[in-house]
Order: sequence, then C-alpha cells, then structure tokens
Amino acid sequence: MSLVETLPASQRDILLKVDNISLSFGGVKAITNISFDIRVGEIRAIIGPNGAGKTSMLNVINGFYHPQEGTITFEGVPRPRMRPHHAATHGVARTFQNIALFRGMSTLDNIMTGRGTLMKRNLLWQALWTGPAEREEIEHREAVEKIIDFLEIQHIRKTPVGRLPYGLQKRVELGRALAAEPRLLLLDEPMAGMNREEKEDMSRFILDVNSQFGTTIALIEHDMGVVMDLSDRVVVLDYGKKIGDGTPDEVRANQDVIDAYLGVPHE
Amino acid sequence: MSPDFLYFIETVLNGLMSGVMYSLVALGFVLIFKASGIFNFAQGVMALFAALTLVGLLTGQVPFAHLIHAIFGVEAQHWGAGMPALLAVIGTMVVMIALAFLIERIVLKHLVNQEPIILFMATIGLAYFLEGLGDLMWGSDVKALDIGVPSGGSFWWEDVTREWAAEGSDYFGMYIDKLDVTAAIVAAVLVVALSVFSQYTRMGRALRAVADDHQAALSVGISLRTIWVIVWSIAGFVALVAGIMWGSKSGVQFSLSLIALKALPVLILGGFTSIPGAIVGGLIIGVGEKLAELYIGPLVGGAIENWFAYVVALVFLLYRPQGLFGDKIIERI
Amino acid sequence: MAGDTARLAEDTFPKLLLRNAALFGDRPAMREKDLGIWQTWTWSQMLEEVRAFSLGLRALGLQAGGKVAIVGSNRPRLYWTFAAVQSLGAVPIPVYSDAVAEEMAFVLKHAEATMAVVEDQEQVDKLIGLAKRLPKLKHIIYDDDRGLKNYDHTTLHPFDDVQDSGRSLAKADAGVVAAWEKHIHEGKGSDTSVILYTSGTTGQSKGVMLTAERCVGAARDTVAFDRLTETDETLAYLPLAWVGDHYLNYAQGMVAGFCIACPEGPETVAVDLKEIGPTFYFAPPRVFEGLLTQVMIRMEDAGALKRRIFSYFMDVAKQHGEAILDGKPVPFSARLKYALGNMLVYGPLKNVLGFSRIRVAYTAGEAIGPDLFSFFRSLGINLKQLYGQTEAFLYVTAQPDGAVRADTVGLPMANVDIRIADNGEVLFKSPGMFAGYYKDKAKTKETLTKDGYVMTGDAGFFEADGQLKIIDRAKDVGKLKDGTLFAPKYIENKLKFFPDVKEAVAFGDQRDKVCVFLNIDLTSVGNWAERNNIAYASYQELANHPDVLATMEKHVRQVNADLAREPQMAGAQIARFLVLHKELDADDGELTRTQKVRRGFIAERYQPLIDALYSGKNECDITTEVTYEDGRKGKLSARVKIRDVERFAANGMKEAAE
Amino acid sequence: MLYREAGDFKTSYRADQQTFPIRSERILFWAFIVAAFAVVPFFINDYWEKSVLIPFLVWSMAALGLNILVGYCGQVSLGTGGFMAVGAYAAYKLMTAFPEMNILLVIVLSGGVTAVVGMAFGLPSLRIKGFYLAVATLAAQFFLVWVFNKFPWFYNYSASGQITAPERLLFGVPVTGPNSPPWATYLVALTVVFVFAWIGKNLTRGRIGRQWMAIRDMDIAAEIIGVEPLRAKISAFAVSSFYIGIAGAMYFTIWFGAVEPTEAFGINQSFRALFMVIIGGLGSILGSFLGAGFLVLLPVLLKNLMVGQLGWATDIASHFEIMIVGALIIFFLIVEPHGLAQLWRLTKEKLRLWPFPH
Repeated sequence: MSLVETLPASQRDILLKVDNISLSFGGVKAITNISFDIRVGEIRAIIGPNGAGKTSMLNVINGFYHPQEGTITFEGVPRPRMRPHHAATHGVARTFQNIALFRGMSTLDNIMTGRGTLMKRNLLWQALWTGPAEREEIEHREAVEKIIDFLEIQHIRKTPVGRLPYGLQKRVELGRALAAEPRLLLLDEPMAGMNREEKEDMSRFILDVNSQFGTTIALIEHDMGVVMDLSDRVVVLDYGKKIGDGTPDEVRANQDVIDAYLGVPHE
Repeated sequence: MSPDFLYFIETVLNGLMSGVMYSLVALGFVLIFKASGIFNFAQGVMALFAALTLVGLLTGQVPFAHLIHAIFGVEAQHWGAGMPALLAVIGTMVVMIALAFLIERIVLKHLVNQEPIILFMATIGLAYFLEGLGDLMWGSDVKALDIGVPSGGSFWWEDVTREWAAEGSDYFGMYIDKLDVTAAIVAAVLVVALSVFSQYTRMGRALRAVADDHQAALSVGISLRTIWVIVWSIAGFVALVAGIMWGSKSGVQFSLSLIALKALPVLILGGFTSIPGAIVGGLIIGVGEKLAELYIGPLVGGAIENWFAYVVALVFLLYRPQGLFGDKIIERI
Repeated sequence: MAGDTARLAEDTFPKLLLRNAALFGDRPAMREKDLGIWQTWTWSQMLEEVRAFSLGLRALGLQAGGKVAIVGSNRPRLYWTFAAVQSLGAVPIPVYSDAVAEEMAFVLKHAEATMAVVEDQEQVDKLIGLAKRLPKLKHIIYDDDRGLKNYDHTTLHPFDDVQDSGRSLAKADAGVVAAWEKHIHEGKGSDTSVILYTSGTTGQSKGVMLTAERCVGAARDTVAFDRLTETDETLAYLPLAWVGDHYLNYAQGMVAGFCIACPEGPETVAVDLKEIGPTFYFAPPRVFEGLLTQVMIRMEDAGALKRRIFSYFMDVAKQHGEAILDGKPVPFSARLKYALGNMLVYGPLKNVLGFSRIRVAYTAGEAIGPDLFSFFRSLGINLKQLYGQTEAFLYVTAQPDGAVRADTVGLPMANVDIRIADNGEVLFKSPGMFAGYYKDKAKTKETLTKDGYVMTGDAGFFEADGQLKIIDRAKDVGKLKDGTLFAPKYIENKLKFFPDVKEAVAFGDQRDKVCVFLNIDLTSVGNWAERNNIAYASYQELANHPDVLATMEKHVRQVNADLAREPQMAGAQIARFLVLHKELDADDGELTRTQKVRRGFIAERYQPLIDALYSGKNECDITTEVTYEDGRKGKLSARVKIRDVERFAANGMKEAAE
Repeated sequence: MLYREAGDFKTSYRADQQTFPIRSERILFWAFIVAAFAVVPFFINDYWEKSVLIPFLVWSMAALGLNILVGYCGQVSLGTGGFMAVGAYAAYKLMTAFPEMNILLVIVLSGGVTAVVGMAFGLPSLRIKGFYLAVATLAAQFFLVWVFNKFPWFYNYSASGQITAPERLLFGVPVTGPNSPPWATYLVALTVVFVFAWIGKNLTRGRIGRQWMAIRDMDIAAEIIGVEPLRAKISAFAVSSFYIGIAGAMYFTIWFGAVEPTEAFGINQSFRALFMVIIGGLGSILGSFLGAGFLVLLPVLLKNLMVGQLGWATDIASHFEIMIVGALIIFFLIVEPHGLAQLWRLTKEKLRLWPFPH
C-alpha cells in the first residue's frame, strides 16, 4: 500500500476520469463501455487475464488509441482525441510491456530524452550550445542524475541500453518515464518477466516513487499477488469489460473476478 | 471514333505495354524482397549484366579483352565465331545461376541478421561491382541485341485501327511495336509461371514460407541458404528476360541498368511483397506516365517521365501508406 | 617527542581547518563521486559546511566534552562531522558501519554518546532498534534521506536541516561565527580529539583516547617525511572507524591540506580509484595481491603478441625497475628498455589500475610477499611499508624513499623512540601515543611499561641497517629447547609466499627442532599438474605425489637458506616437514573464520603426525574426521610421508643434516 | 596505450559533457585542427586542392548532412544529389542577383534555401517509413534535377544550360572562379566545414539530437514519451538539407566553378553520399569525415596506381575503380557494418584498456 496516507484514497481529488469508453479495431471490440477514475496520489492497478484490454486501456489514456465512444477527463479538463505527445507534455508518462527503450542510446541519454518535454531551448540555441542551451542541459542533467541515483543505476549511466540485462532495462525505462516529472505514471506490466528478487526491487521503486515524489500511478500487472500488496485500488477487466473495482480486499472477494481468474467459461 | 479518342487508346495501350516491362523488372525486386527482406538495388544492373553476357556469347567476344590487352599486350577481341541464340541464352542463364551462388557465398552469408539498410547498401555495392565487371568483361560500347524477337511497328494493327477512325478524319492508325507485344506476352507467361511455381511446387511453398517466417521455412526441410540461391537465380532469370526485352528495344548499354529506377515507383505503389502488386502497379505507372506525357508534359515543358512516376507513387502513398495490396497497419506497443 | 609539537600554532584539527581555509581557500579539500561527477568542495567551502553543521549541532545541545558517534562509509559529510564536533570541544567516536547491533550498542553505551551522525536508513534502523538500550542517545542525524521521509522526526534530523539551522543562526547574528572561531582558538592541544574503538578480536573493544596535539604532531612528522602537500590527492575508502583512515586521510589531510576524494560507494572503489588517480595511497597487502592476480588473469586472455610484450618488459622491470625507482646506477641500455617498457606496459598498466600519479604508497598490517612487493615497485610505484597501531595513532616506523625492503617495516619516525624488550617485544614512545583507554585505567596500565613505553605485543628486532623487522606476535614467539628464538608466524609467512603453498603450520616451542605441516595450493599446483599431464583424483593424491613433495622440499630448503642469512633466526631452520593429507578448514575448526591457523588445536588434532615428525619416522598413518560442505561428517585416512630438509650454517655454509 | 586517464576526472557536468572528455584526445584534436588551419595552407597546391582536400571537405559536409538524417534520425534518403543541386543553384542565383553579397553569406543562405526545400520533401516521412520513404525521396532527386534542366530561369538563360560561378573576393582574395589560389578556397571550405561540424555535434548531443535518435530507435515510444514526430522529423530534414545545400553550394562555387545538373547532381551522387555515411558510420560526426575521406581518397589512389603506375587506359581503370569501390563497400559492410567510426571506437576502447584485452 502506498505510504501517502494523509487521506484515504477514496476521499482524494480525482486526477483522471474515464467515462464509458469503447474501443474497437475493424469491428473487433477491445474495450466495451468502461468507466473508472484515478485519484491523486494513489496507486491504481488495472488487472485482468490476457486479452482483457488492459494495454488498450493505457493506450487510450495516453492518446495512442482514440476510442470510438466515451470521454477522458484529466485534471478536470476533457481530453478529446489527443496525440500521445500531448499527453506527455500534459503530465502523463508511461512504460511499456515490451521494453521500448532507445537501443542506440546510453542510459543517460534515454532518461534525458524523457525530459525533452521540459526543455525549452530551440534549435538555434542548441546549435551554439554554449550559453543558455548548455545551462539548460546541465540543469536537466542534474535532475536526471537524481533519478539515476534514486533507481541505483549509476554504474550503467553511460552504457548503451541495448547491452543491459532485462531487469535493468526495465528500471531505465521507469527512469525515462520519471524524468518527465509526470503527475500520472502509467506502468504497463512493470514486473513482467522478472524473477522474484527483481520484482521485489521494482515494487520498492514503485512505492518509493509514490511516496517520495507523490506521483499518482496506474499500473497493469498480471501477477495478482504483487498488485494486491502494492495498490490502493484495483480495476478488474475481462474481455474488454469491467468486472470489478475497489480495494484489493473487495476485489479479492468479488465472485466475477474469481471466476475470471479461475477461467470459468465466459457467457 | 474521333482521332483524339484513338490517340488516347493508343497511349493507353502503349502505356500498358511499357507498364508490363516495368512489372518485369519490379518482379525481380519483389521475389528477392519477399524471400529475404533484401531490397535488391542491383536488379537493374543484373539485367544489364545478363544482356551484356548474352551479347558477348552471341557474338563470340573474348571476355576481359581490354584488360588482357592492357596487362599482357595480347590483342584478341573475338573468338571468331558466335553462338546460336538458344545456346547463348542457356549459357547466360548458367552464368546468372553461378552469380546467384557466388552472391550468396561471398556476400549474403556474412550479412545474415543485419539491418535492412545494411543489406540494401550491400546490393548497391553489388550493383557497382557488377557494372564495373560487366564493362570490364564485355566493353562499355553500345551493342545491339538481336535474338530474333520481332520488332518494329505492326502494319496489320495500323490497318485495323485506321478503319476505326471516323470517316474522313486524318488518322493513320495506331503504332504498336511488335517487341512490346512480345514483351507483354512473355511477361504474362512469366508471371503465370511464377505463380504456378510458388503455388504448386514444394520449392515454391518453401519460398513463400520463408517470407513469413525463417524458422518455418527451415521446418520445410530446405536450408535458408539454398532458398536464397534459388531466389537469386530466379531473379537472375527475370533479369535476363528483362535484359533481352529492353536490350532488343534500345540496345545494350549502361542506361539499361537504370530501368531499375523505373521499377521503384512500381514497387512502392504495389508493395514490396506483392507479385500482383508489381503487375498492377507497373500497368498503372506505365499508363499514367504515357498519359501524363501526352497531356501534362506540354504544359510544363516535357521530359517529365523521369519523375512523374515517383510523384504518382508518392501521392498515392500519402493516402495509403501500406501500398495497393498491403494490409492496414495497426500500430501496437 | 610529544612535547615538541605543542609549541606549534595549530594544535587541533579545527584550528588547522581555519588555517587551511585561509591558506588554500580555493584549493579542493574534498571530493565525492556523486550524481555522476566529482562534486568538489574547496577548503573555504568545507569550512562553511563544517561551521554550519557545528552550529547546528550546538543548537541541538551538543557541548564541550559531549560524545558523538559517527557511523557510515566515507562520505564528506561524515568527515565534516569530525571537524564540526571537534570545533565544539566535543569528541567524535567513529563506529564501524558494518558492526552488528550488539557491537554498536556496546560502543555507544560505553562512550555515552548523546548524538549519532549516520549515513543512511540502514544505520538509522539499527540505532532505532537499540533506542531502549541507549537512553543517553538524544539525536540521530542522517545524511541520505532515502526511505526516511515517513519516519518519526522528533529525534531524527536530516543533515541538511541541522546545517540550515546552523546557517540561519550565523546569518541572524554575525557574532555567532566569530564566537565559534574564538572557541576554536581557545581549544587546547591536550583536549581529547577522538576516541577510536579497536575492533577487538578477543574480548570487548577498547576506546583509544587520542589528544589533539598528539594527533596533529604525529601527522606533521609523517607529512614532512613524505613531503605531502596541498597538491596531493587521496581516495578515502578505508573504514572511517579505523585508525588508518583517520590518520592517513583526516589527520594528514588537515595538516598537509591535501584533497580527500570519497568514492561513490564501496563497490565502485576500483573505478573511482582509476578516475581520481591518487598521489598518496594506502592498501593492505591482500589488496595488492588481489590486484596482481587480476592483472595476471586478465593478461592470460590477451593475444600471444601482447603477452610476449608484457612478459618481456616485466622481465626488464624485474631486473632494473626497483633500481631505477631507488635512483641507483643503472646501465643506459637498461634505462632505454625501461623507458620503452614504460610507454608500452608499465604506464598503461598503472593507468588502468589508477596508479599513474602515485608519489607515495604504503602497505602494512601483515607481511607482504617479496615478489608481490617487487612487482609493484618495479612498475615505478613508490610502495613502502610502515608499522604501527591504534595506540600510536598509526605509525612508529616507516621506510624512507630509497631504503625500501620487503621484509622490514622501516626506520623509527622522527621523534619516535623504540626499544626491544628482553622477550623480543617492541616498545615505543611516540608523538602520537595514546592518552589512555577510555574509562579503563587498568587496561591502560597493563599496556604501558613503568617508564611510559607502549607495549605493542609484537616481537621484532632491528636489522643492521637500523630497519625494524617484525617477526610475530610476542605471545606466539617461543624458544627451542636450546634457547634459540622461534617465531612460527615468521617461518610460516616465508613458506606461504610461495604460490604453491596455501597454509603452513610451524612447531618448535619447547622442542629440539622446528617441524612444519604444509597445505599445497590446489589451484596453483593443480594448474601445474594439468600442464604436466599428471592426473589426480583428490587433494590427498596430489599432495602425496613425489614431484609435489620434491617441489615442497625445494621451497623449504629455500626458506632455510633465507633464515640462515639472518643471525637472529638462523637457529630455527626447518628440520622436517610433511604435506597434510587434507586442507585446513574453518569448518573443522582448524582455521579461524578469518583464515588464521589455530596452531594449538591443530597440534592436538594431528598428535600422531607431530609424534612422527619428532620421532624420526618417515611416514605415518592417520585417520581424521572431516566435515563435508553439506554438514555430513566422515572419516579420511591417509599415509603421510615425512621428509628431512637440508639446513645451512648461519653464515650460509651447509651444516650437516641430522 | 597512449591513454593516461587516471586523474583525468570531471568535477562538473560541463566538463563531463564536452565533446572530447579525455584530455589526451582533446590535445590531439586541437593539434590536428591547428595543423589543418595553420600548416596545410603553406603546402597546398592545385592538385591537392582540387583532387583531394576540397573534394574531401565538400563531401564531408554532404555526408554530415545526410548522416544527421539517416544516421541520427533514421530516415533514409536517396535525394542528396537533388538537394546539392538546390544548394548550387541557390548559390548561383544569389551570386548573380546580388553581386555584392559576401560569398560566405551566399553559401549559408543557399543552405537555408535547401533547408526549406528539404522540409517540403520531408513531409511524406510523417506517413511513410523505411524503404518506401527511401524510394519516395528519389522523387525529389529526379524532380529537382529536372526542374533545373527545364526552366532556363535557373541558369539565367545561358546557352549551354550550365551555370558558372563568377569571381568573388573574400578579404580581397578571390575564392571563386579560376583565379582563386588553392589555399584560399581550402581555407574557406575548411572554415565552413569546421564551424558546421561543431554545430552538428552540438545539435546531436543535445535535446534535438536525442529526439532524432529516439525517433530512429523506436518512433512510437518516442512519441509517447513526448517527442513530437512532426517537429523531430522535419527538423532533421531541414538541418540535413541545410548541410547538403551548403555542400552543393561549395561544390559549385569553390570546387568546380561550373556545373550542369544531370551529371553533377545525378543519382550517383546520392548513392555516393549514402556510401560515405554507411562506411563512415551511421550516427557519428567523425564517421561522416572518415567515410568522405575514404571514398574521396580511394579513387584517387586507384587512379594513380592503375593509370599512373601501370599505365592502363583510363576507361579500364575507371571500370576497375567502380568494381573495387563496390567490392570494398561489401567488404566493409561484412567486416564492420557500423562503419569506420565504430572501428575507431573499438580501437580506442582497446587502447584505453591496454595492456588488458578487455
């Protein structure tokens, strides 16, 4: 559970609201009429069996897919048909299920790229480098170094990410997302493919991000156990529909959820 | 029918036929790209090389005559006797197969799993090499190629079409080159043959499998390397056919290799992996080009055939990035 | 003597800090690899940091005479804490950061620490766990806030906050700074500067009290000895609580004004060393040994040509390197070859190890193998030895440039007085001598002779050239029946310098001759066996191989020849030896957990072998109980062969073997 | 093995981020630059100028530009020749329309004109990817060359259809036209290339450069973390074309002095630039120079060898030459697909670890 517990999650402000979202690809429904909200400072999990539409849901939230129906409200402002980079500039960052790092670049450059949305100097200043562009670069380097320190990846700072082991790549990706100083952080299966120890590390980082920076987190995860320990509230999807929503305990007790996870045939 | 309309038909027919020639070259590209993901820029030069070799064999040239002269001072340009056409064609085909084998051995084997751009560059290197080699072997002068393919305008067709024109109009009939007609027929036969080959033979199925999944191809029991040699041999054969047709039409010379550039817009229009795409794309480009020359050319000062096809393809791509026969791209992350 | 230094103007560390800030204000005082670069503080910045923290501590209630525990690795802020605490006339007490809670509780309780300045969450958690047992501990101040955000902060303070409160005090009233500095100037050299707790291997640790003037005095002498200046640079990676770190880095740094660089973390020391390229360096022999092994292993993977270049030039270095380093006459051609070697091998090698800039390097703590020692010196690294202990505030002898030997620990330092007791024990009086054990008069008295010399517990003697040679712990040194001095450790070390020999145990006290047990080194001898196509199934089989025994005999004879050249030791040459049928193992209680041999236990356990050695038999059957790795016990039987060894006359001539 | 890095540490990000963070490399680099500026001009002659140094500098500039687009931003272009033509014709029109204009300004403005054209042709890159884009850029190549042939306005209605650079002075010394001394043209080219290589380095190591590389490595992820594809791609096309335009302007003004579009800026030039970038090393400023050097020097050497030493006819030599160039390209791709720059990097890594193998 997150350490920010000044208020119970249910009483905090709503950061993101998803209303009646439906999404389909060429007639195939990926998401059907889903609504839920994410409150400021909470860790919100979206779980469900394979193909439940979890990743599609994240893709909708950050504008990568545009739903056919429904609205998304972020920080009280409706966000219709926004492009992904707009989402990023407005404070939504994310990581990916299959690592999507920039393989030709170092750890440092990857994370610096994540900071691009906060950097202002234009092409001409950068061409000259000396002066404002360099100052800006250094300013952001300092911020990035703090993230590197936070994630304990100092030793791979200048290593091309392509050469890193899987677990570290995941961590670099988290760093890249954090670099944008997001208000909402979307994590797509942050622990997929990790061993126990790596999972524990990653859980610790997620909790620390939440408590140190106060970042609101929405995460997708396959491993039920991890989710229940980590999150304040959980949304459960199955075949693109919402079948449960509530605290980990409530969700655990929900019969539909149990059925979905036990693989009871769908009607 | 009014002469204007007849002109239009004539243009379209000519366009279709030159389109077939484009398709012929594009086919070579598609075959290789489908089977190995290589964008073979050397396809045009292969056609040139095949044509040069064919002429050399037909006329009984001594290979590397100039070089031998430069090094040893021995002057020997010709053996003194040429070869019958059929034998020369077979001989050239043997050379092309050997070439495919060497390319696989010396180049492709070492570049497995490299990025597409690297493979692409390698084929440009190959194009340079073959161009230099061809010139060095057979000389760089313009040569005529004649293996008995009929050529020249068809008087019969001129007569037939003259009948169609409205009475009293000043119309002299349509000009259609017999060579173009032959080429169209040959190309059509080739396409049918290739389709049959890829549909109904074990090798053909393996080739199609390899396009989808290298592992799957291996499970068919044919090694990837064999497949590559075969594909490049077929591409060599297609190049030979294209070389004969184009060479008969406009002589064998360096510019023959530039027909590859003609085929590229066809490729983006039809898609890199679609044989029907190559055919339909070729026809569209061929007709479009001729029509544009007729109707748009005069407005801008002519000589637009160099780039018009590209612009057509480009505009089309903007509207449909996956090409004519491609599936809609759904991006995933 | 200690008294001389009192005359100097700066007799405490805070006074030195003020001096350095005035003298070297813009020169770097401290660096730390943090956030990707070497964050650097100049002396004047460091003074400001120290002052802010010091004032903050005072605001928290620290007064003169108070005790402050310091726990953590080498962080600039922890070094500043020393100065900040000393500025208030309080006493810093560094504690080993890897100490278990029990040890930590003992030290903090014994020292009556009221505050603790610690590195991070780990240490905070330890102290919070001990809170009930440490009622006097009022405040905990931490450096790294990671994970501590949500802790109860009534007695817990971030370092920054303490400094901020100090800074706002200084800002509010300019007089505060002046008063603080005035207080420093009023500090007396006789004040206790630091209490260092020895990590007692036996019994409870003792708090060694050191006074300011003595600390400063000792440091001045050694700084002058090695001509250390403000342009020097060191890497601080030794434990803060160890006298070595406090002396070599903190004390000498304050006196000389050189720059101390702190590594990013314990696991990055090697990388950071390479980056910083220190000019002054200390490491125990095992570190150098590890480096040598690493060099050799990495060179194994090199191509044939590179290996040949390497071995050719290493031979050149072996022949002439040390002579060139010591400024001795060397033929011009050799100099030329050495210069070429320096370009191709030594220079790059020092570069990758981070030793390019070293002017002075020391090793101490245990005996260093002569080959190992020579290897580094022949590369042109000025590696020397020193000898000392916590009670002396580190060192009493050291080797001057140009007079360096592998088997001695150097000449007495300036103002140091050394005497050898009748039983061979080394006694000293020095400028840095301790003022006593904290709250333990009895122990203090035990350690001092009546005329005020400190008993080191080590046995040694002076060589003809005046260099001190340490042979063993005084309590382990025995006598043969004929009264000859017998120093087992000395003999064992000589044997262990052969890479083939893993362990050696020497016997001879109260007996008529010296006999030893040997353990072969399985890796080294195994390699040899592989190269010579000798098949073996077990340690036992290899140990019993006639060729192996012959090699061991050669080694022992070599040791005897060495011993014969030293008048004091010549009488204790090895008469007989055997190679043990099993490896000595901590699991069987034969070694301590720190891999030291337990001679008494071994003698008892292998009584039949001892008997056989001294009865003149040529072989002996023995059965031993062993513990396997999985904890099962089993029995191991063997027939062990015993060999006699040639001995030499004291002048180097052969003496008839018995 | 020449490296002595111990003690060469960084106390600020500024020092950490500099172009040559290792002291010995910095010294070497500046020594090289000083030699290029202050020593070479005293020894240069016509042959070295026209056959080696100017071609090297001009092609380096073109390779730099193309590398920014292909190597950094991952957008393959086959239109380099066409863009060089734009630079050349822009320079010609500027020189003839404004005879007083400083030649350096002419060159830079030509780059600017090319940048605008490049942006227009870069627009399709938003929809089209990979080889489709590469082929689409051929449209630019053919179209542009056609335009310069077709419309007499571009060559000021000259009878030959050629454009010829009038003489222009810089500090009183002619730097274009037949009377310009070799050292002067060399210095102009060197200065331009030096300045823009420096700018290129600045761009590629900063935010823009990282965004280009992000697009290159994984465009979808780049967009999701806030890289705007339109800006990134179009800016890469603009900067790249700017450089190539300058190369084209220099090609025309200070190298050849007179050009005719079909031959001078044909598709072979596009391939040539692409070879340089690939052989030199994608995504490397240094690689652009190495690649240009290699492909400029190789033919010179081969020609010297075959015509000069062996006395062969020039046509045989030129056939041999393209054969060897083709074979070498394949050889390089097989041996080191990441180019000469990567070889250099690996060598450097080895030397830094010397005497250890790894």
